[in-house]
Amino acid sequence: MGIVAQLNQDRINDFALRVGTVNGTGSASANSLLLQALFRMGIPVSGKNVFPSNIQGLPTWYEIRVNRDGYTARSPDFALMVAMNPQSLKQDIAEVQSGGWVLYDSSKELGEELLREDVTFLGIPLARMCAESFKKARERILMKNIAYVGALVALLDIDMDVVKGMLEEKFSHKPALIESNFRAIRMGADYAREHWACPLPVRVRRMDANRDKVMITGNAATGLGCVYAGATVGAWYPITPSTGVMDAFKEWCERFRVDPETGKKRYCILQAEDELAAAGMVLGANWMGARAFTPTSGPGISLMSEFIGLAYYAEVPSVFVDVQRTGPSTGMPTRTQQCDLILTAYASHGDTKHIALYPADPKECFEFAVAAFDLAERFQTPVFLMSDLDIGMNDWVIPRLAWDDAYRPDRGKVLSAEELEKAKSFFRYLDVDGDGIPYRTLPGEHPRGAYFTRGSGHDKYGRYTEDDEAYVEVVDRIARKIASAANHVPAPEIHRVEGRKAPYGIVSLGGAHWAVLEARDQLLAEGVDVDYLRVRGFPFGAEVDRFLAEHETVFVVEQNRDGQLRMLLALETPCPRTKMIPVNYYGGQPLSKGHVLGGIRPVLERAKTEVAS
Amino acid sequence: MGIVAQLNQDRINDFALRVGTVNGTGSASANSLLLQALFRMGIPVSGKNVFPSNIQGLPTWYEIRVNRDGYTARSPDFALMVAMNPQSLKQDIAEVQSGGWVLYDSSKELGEELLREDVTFLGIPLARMCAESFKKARERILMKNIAYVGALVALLDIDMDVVKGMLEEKFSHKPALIESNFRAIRMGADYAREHWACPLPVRVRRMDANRDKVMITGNAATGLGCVYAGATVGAWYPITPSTGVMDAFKEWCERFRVDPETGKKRYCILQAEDELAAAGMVLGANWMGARAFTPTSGPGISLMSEFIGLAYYAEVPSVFVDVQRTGPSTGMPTRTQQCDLILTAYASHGDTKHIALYPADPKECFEFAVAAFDLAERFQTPVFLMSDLDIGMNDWVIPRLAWDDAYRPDRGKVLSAEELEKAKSFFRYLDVDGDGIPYRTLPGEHPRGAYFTRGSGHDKYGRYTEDDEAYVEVVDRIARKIASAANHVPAPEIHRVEGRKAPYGIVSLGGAHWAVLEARDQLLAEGVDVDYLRVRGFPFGAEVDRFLAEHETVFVVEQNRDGQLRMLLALETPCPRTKMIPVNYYGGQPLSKGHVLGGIRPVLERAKTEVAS
Amino acid sequence: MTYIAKPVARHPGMRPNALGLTPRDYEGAMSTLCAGCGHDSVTAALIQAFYELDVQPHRVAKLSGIGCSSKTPAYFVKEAHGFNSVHGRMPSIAAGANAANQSMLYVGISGDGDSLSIGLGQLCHVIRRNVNMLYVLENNGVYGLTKGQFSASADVGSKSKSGDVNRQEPIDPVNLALSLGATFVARSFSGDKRQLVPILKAGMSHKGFALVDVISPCVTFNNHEESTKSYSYTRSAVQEVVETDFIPLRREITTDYEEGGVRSVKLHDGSTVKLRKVDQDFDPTNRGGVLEYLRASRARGEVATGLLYIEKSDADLHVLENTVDVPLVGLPYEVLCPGSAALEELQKEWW
Amino acid sequence: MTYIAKPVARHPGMRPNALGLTPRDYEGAMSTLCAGCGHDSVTAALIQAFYELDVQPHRVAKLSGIGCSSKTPAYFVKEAHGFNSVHGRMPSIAAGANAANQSMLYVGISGDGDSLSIGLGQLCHVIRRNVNMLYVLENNGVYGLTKGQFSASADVGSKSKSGDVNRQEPIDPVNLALSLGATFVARSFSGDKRQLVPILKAGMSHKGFALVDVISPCVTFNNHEESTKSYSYTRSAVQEVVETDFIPLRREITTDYEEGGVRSVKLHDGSTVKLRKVDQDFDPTNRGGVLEYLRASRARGEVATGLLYIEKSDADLHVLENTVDVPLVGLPYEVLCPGSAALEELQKEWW
Ligand SMILES: Cc1ncc(C[n+]2csc(CCOP(=O)(O)OP(=O)(O)O)c2C)c(N)n1
Ligand SMILES: Cc1ncc(C[n+]2csc(CCOP(=O)(O)OP(=O)(O)O)c2C)c(N)n1
Ligand code: SF4
Ligand code: SF4
Ligand SMILES: [Mg+2]
Ligand SMILES: [Mg+2]
Repeated sequence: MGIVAQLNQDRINDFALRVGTVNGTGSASANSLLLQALFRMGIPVSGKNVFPSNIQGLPTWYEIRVNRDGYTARSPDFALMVAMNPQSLKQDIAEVQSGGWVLYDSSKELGEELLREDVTFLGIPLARMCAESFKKARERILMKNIAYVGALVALLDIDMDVVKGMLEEKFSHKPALIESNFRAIRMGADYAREHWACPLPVRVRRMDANRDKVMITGNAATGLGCVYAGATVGAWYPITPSTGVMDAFKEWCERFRVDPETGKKRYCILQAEDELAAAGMVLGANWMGARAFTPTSGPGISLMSEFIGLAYYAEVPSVFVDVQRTGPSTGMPTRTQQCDLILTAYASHGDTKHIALYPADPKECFEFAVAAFDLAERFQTPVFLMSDLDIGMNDWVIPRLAWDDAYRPDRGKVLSAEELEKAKSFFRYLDVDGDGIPYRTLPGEHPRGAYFTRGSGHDKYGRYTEDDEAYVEVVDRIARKIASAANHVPAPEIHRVEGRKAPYGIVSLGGAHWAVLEARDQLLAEGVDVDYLRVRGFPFGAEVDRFLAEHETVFVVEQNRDGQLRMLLALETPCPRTKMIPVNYYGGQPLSKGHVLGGIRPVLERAKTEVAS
Repeated sequence: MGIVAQLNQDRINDFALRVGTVNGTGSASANSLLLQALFRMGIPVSGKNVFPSNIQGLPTWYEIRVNRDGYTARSPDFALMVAMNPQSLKQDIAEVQSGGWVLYDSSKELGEELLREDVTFLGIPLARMCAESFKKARERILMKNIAYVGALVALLDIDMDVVKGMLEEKFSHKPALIESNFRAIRMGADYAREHWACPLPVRVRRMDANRDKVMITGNAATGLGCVYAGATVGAWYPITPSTGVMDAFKEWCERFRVDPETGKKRYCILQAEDELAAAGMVLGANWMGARAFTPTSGPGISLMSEFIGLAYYAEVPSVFVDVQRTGPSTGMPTRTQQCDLILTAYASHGDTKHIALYPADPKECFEFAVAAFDLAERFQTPVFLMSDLDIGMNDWVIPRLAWDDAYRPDRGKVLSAEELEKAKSFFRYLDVDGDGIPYRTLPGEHPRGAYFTRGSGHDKYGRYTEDDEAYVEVVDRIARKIASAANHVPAPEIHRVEGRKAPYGIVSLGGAHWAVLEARDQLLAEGVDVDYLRVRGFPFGAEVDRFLAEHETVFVVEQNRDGQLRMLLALETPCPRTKMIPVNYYGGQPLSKGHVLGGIRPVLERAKTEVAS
Repeated sequence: MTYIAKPVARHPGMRPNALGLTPRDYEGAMSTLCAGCGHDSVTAALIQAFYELDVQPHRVAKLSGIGCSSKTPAYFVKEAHGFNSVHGRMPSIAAGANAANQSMLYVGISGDGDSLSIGLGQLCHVIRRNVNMLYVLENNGVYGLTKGQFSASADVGSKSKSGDVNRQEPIDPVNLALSLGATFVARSFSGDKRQLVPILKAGMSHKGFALVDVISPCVTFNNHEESTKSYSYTRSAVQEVVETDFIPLRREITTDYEEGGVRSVKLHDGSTVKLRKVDQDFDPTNRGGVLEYLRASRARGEVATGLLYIEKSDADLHVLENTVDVPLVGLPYEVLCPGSAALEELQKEWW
Repeated sequence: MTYIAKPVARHPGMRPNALGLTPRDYEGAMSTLCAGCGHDSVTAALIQAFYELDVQPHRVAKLSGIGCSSKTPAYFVKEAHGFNSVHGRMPSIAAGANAANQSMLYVGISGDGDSLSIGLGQLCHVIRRNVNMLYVLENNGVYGLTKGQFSASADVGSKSKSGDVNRQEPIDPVNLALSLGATFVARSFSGDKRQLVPILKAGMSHKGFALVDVISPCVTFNNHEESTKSYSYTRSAVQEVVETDFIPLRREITTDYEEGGVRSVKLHDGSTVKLRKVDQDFDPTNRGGVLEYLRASRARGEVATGLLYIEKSDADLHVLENTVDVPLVGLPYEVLCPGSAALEELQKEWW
């Protein structure tokens, strides 16, 4: 069969595999062992965890893609399926590429109806083997996972020493586990070598692509960014997929922020009673002069809306991390989307507009987390760090993080006690410098610094007012202030076709970036001239306007139903909405090349035929 | 002085006056007495209450405009100022038109510094006169207000019999009050006649413009609309300026909905612990099949955001009345704005879009309230009735309300027990008819009608799902469903220049309507061809697209800072934002002609000069 | 009207109830909770209670917030209407639903996170409104679904799976409900079906708000020795202070009233709750006394269980609001709409 | 550092305090409340308390939600930093602020609507967190600012200006705070400055959360005879069960400890609260007893006032969270940022 033939040609460091298991059975650690091994072999690799909103017993999947060219966006073309879960066996077998392989537990016969002509079945009696070589029930379940890793080591030609090394590191404190785990690995590998021609045509080979790389989740990087930004107060209410941010902040703080003498904390994490309270705590702490933040997800942002409006109008710096998940409402808490763009841009009643940052990977989560605090204090307003489940919860291979020790927080215009002592007077909301940004003071510093923070109507002196002109003067200044932030949010990343003016442009953001890059390269290879701009901050700057103006046709690629980035571009740039063609995928999986091309190709075709006719 | 001369020409039934008093001193009833008298004299009239967010002791104003041509939008050109409040005397005197009159309490000398050359001061020793003719302290305060009404009766030539008649009606149950009040009226009137040439050139004269009119607030009309719509459950948390809606619902229900035998209620009003709870109660009651609603204002909508998303995704009918006030945050609770348009159109996280209705006066509040319930049940989704403080809390003269007894609620697709008995199966979210609207059932009706209402991912059968295609199928249908509502919301009101194609178009909504009408008539009179479309519902229909397309330049007139209607038009119609010129007033007062012309004129001038050059 | 659904299957030994239904007919979808989760036992007890009370499945309204506990309404009475709302806000949904249609049997399921953290305000107010419903709080001291953070009912000193130690005083829903004037307050243990079933039945029959705090261990995140919400601890420290027996109206045996140590409380619907006090100093009808008793037993490190307080209350939401006796949803539009003549009349006043 | 603001004016008879400030220096903007509003009396008592405690104005953080009561922070200590937040959510602002800077004196002002309806959840949780602050609940049984709807503390049977009758049981903040483990719980009456001032001072000096429920009549909407929140009723039914006297550290007279009927409680900062029990059966240090006593006095139609419960608590939010002793806002960035070397080191684990 053609396809089989194709797959049977060597495909080194260029394929995707999927592992189907039961959640809560320890397969997670086995899968990350696998991912890490490939990473340490220097191969560009990515892992995507597809898990249910449930704690134990339901089907869960883990996808790994290796790609020598560095394309690590999700790929749904699975050359190899590790089908360990009877519940999902049927679906899993159905989803493997024609010509591919299915590794399954042959302790139990495969039902006739499941068999496929065009794939190769590799049966290995894992349950039986583990039952024979391990005593404890729990151990037998866990080792089954390690054993399929072993089989893959052989099938894919993974470096056994690397695996052994990792086990030794991981269990350095309990050597017994090193032995048992490695026994399971070898058991799987040996069986594979004895029964099948190893390695398979699809396999890996050492590269040197990861020399300056690290592997980390976006949530861990965000939490670390908050530590490096000097945040001292974190308030939160647990919600998937944002929980990891505070877990990480806590972990790093325990390491870096505990007074060695007293063992006391140089930080305070408040688990609030709900998201409204978490937002209030963030405002209160920032009011006092601490850098405070709250990580949450869509439902939390909805609940925080009232407080967000207060922070906007009373000009209280505050950082909100929105790790987006599939909405609306409770939606699919363990699936990803970019669906809170409109909500966060204009959150709360009345006229508002908020600064937002759109990281594309954990590296930017770290960097933008720091930027978020600087922007929040400089502009005295809420700032949203817009991550998502894919970036936040999956392990990503990224360039090693760097830190400039010369960095000092941008606290914005804060008057010191000394300055207040010298000053004749202080008024909270005066536009002294003509840049729309007033001066603020920190409570307790100086009697002259006192002012009244309120969400009710106030004039530029901070006094309560119901006078139309006094009210208008303040809200107009705030509008100017936020508009000016466009020049301070991270500039867009732009990829242009060398030398030629491209008729097509793509605009995208966040985690969609990687699939867009891959799709664009393919289009370029096919001779289609297409430029690409990745928005990294809101409000948008002049470069975005220019890019939109420069191209006849612009594709806006994003992971939501209604084209929310496209909506923002229509509202905030001169570009007419009609010129921007929506390319939306919102099924909850990370974006893949196919989604992008699927949206772009038909338009290109039409263009061709129009030209032709 | 020229201007004085001008004012000294007769201005019958064409002027505005302002009364400045202290709130909590009973001036409100005096002012409504005045308004009602003018109304009963058959003169087109409007009253605007400008009050503080405070219970007693602060300056408050009441503005009345009479206009024989029926223009009753707010007019800030006060020919007559009734300055009864020492606190605001200075400002009040400053605000009267040059050539106008100031009626003040001369019990206390006017300070030299307050005097103005170009206005006529009419001093009347109200305090002293009341002290002489009334005993009780409270009475003296109250009667001072009635007495200035008396002076106005003489100065403006208001029909004394009409006033007497109203007092007789009002105090029919306590005749003593008729006497004392009428005494105060006469006292004021007599003093005026003795000391000044009455009536003034600015004065009123009987007309017959109000034969089929009534006078009522928007909140009262909305509450009545909910009664006529058959709403049985009202849940709310008090908030200015929406409180009157539930007060009215309660009042009408007590009159029309109490079982004569048992005295028990055929309705249930739940004063919730907060707006989140109020929204939940509305969802719960609608789920059971009752028509339920909640009135609130901006802050309440922010707090309800999470529930609104649940109602959208789980497709629970629900009616939210947003009586808008000046935002953001607490803002100015006693000032008006149209500032929740974006929030309500896309409320809650994830991809959402909601139906909204934009009444322009109490008549439409009544009619649209009924429509809101029909739309909510037909489309099984939240519907927002977007009123505002000006419409909701001020008295408006409107055509008498009519009711068609043939009306029956549109419950939408609700399966009866009989239908379920016959049906083979029932699935909650199936698009049986291909119109995007599924069938629903009411709890308790029939075992086969059972389904699970949830905000988490579900497939078209109502089953929990995390499958991308099953999820997408449902949210795509919901998007289609909401889009189709464009043909069912109230059609826009369109005013076209007869016979000629107008280069200019105005688009506006809600209470801004009246100032726009007046401004447009003036432009027409000046020979400027300008058409006008008033949006009455969201999502917008094809007529709106067409109107925007037909005009070279479109002015979008609205009462918010950011041009939220313009934003919605840019997002929901093919019209490029750049073609729509924003005309925004957001100081918190009702819109007046001047605001509209002030925004439009400069553009016309520019156009002229461009043509010239 | 009434519809008796046909039982899916007749199982030998499964005596059909008055409606001809077996426990099987009160089941729902298959549970997706962890093996051994206390919540599944509560579900089983609920199924038994519905069955024994001859409840018509489609007359049940089952509601919940968000959490592992809040998932359970999907696992019982598939023919009931379910509303899995948002986190912590189920009480308001229940209040609104009940206001619209008091003829349904309302059963709300919640967790300690859902009820005592994000939902605390709504819980307090639904108690105050005395909404006629059974409210089951499946209390495990943790946020199960979000993987084991402390809830507001976590004990001082208890360790989370991530190693943190809780230092904050727990909120005791029983104590809270009693101080807010709840008229039916019980505590039980998911593992004790014998005790739980009659309490649930009594709660379903009680007119007004009935709170049942069920200690329901989270085997995955909070089942270690030290946790007062663990199987081991509850088995040892749980003290049943009143044995509850429930006799539906039809089944009532009028003879054995007030026999030794037994106290009978006749409920609004005529059925009877019989309480046999294990500890004689305990009086489940004296609010102050109960609070005192509970404080003492807490001090002894005991967890008192049983139907701890009951007061025959008729003043539920509808009595407080003085609504008509028929469900509002049942009122025909004709009686709700005043019509054109009334509108004409009314508008005379707007002149 | 410390700044002593210059008093605006020296008034004969206004003895300056240790900072050289007179009560005048603790005033704020002119009140815009109704003439006779109880809230203004509470403001006056607060001003007196600040003055007597020699508080540095700019070291005070005054917070509130929304309502007439919540407006009052504008009317005292103009040199303090004020935060007039949103309705019912002040406790979370206070908790966050306190977490960031525990060196300020936190005074929160709220109303019964702000605290017991929309804010009930946050109030309960700020109590549980034991945030170190004085929380004054100006309790008038109505929503004043929105013109007189019933609040959750309205009495059964009380009539609103619009003629409605409340049927729901009131929530008693004192009772609630006691059952949630509050360590300082008092009730007073806005009209009784003699009683209120020492209680406010004690509350400011108490470490941990101090709740003072002040019955503060709304003359405009709820001052009629039947209302238990009216001047007339409180004057008659209010029973002072403990007389409170407060002695700041410096002023302490060590001799008269434990003299007849007086009980002294030494506070965290060394100052002393002296409680003279009017009713000998009353023990303000026995939580259970207090709850019992209050239930009984409520039954007698009495409103017990005074410092009803006090427990020397050190375990405020910062102790519970084990934070460093200096305010987090005072930590220099250098000690907060691990720096590049640590980042290098850390990332070895990400390999
Ligand atoms: C608004 C909102 N915030 C947070 C969450 C995340 N969340 C889901 S369940 C849960 C806690 C559940 O705890 P509990 O009620 O005790 O139920 P359990 O799982 O322990 O049975 C949380 C925080 C959510 N779904 N919605
Ligand atoms: C979110 C929100 N809902 C409603 C309101 C309207 N509102 C302002 S004050 C208030 C009640 C105040 O009552 P209380 O706290 O008792 O203060 P009081 O005026 O009685 O002193 C309400 C409902 C608001 N400002 N914000
Ligand atoms: S995590 Fe805990 S509460 Fe959730 S299902 Fe598992 S055992 Fe039950
Ligand atoms: S309305 Fe009541 S609470 Fe508000 S200021 Fe007036 S008296 Fe005080
Ligand atoms: Mg729990
Ligand atoms: Mg109040």
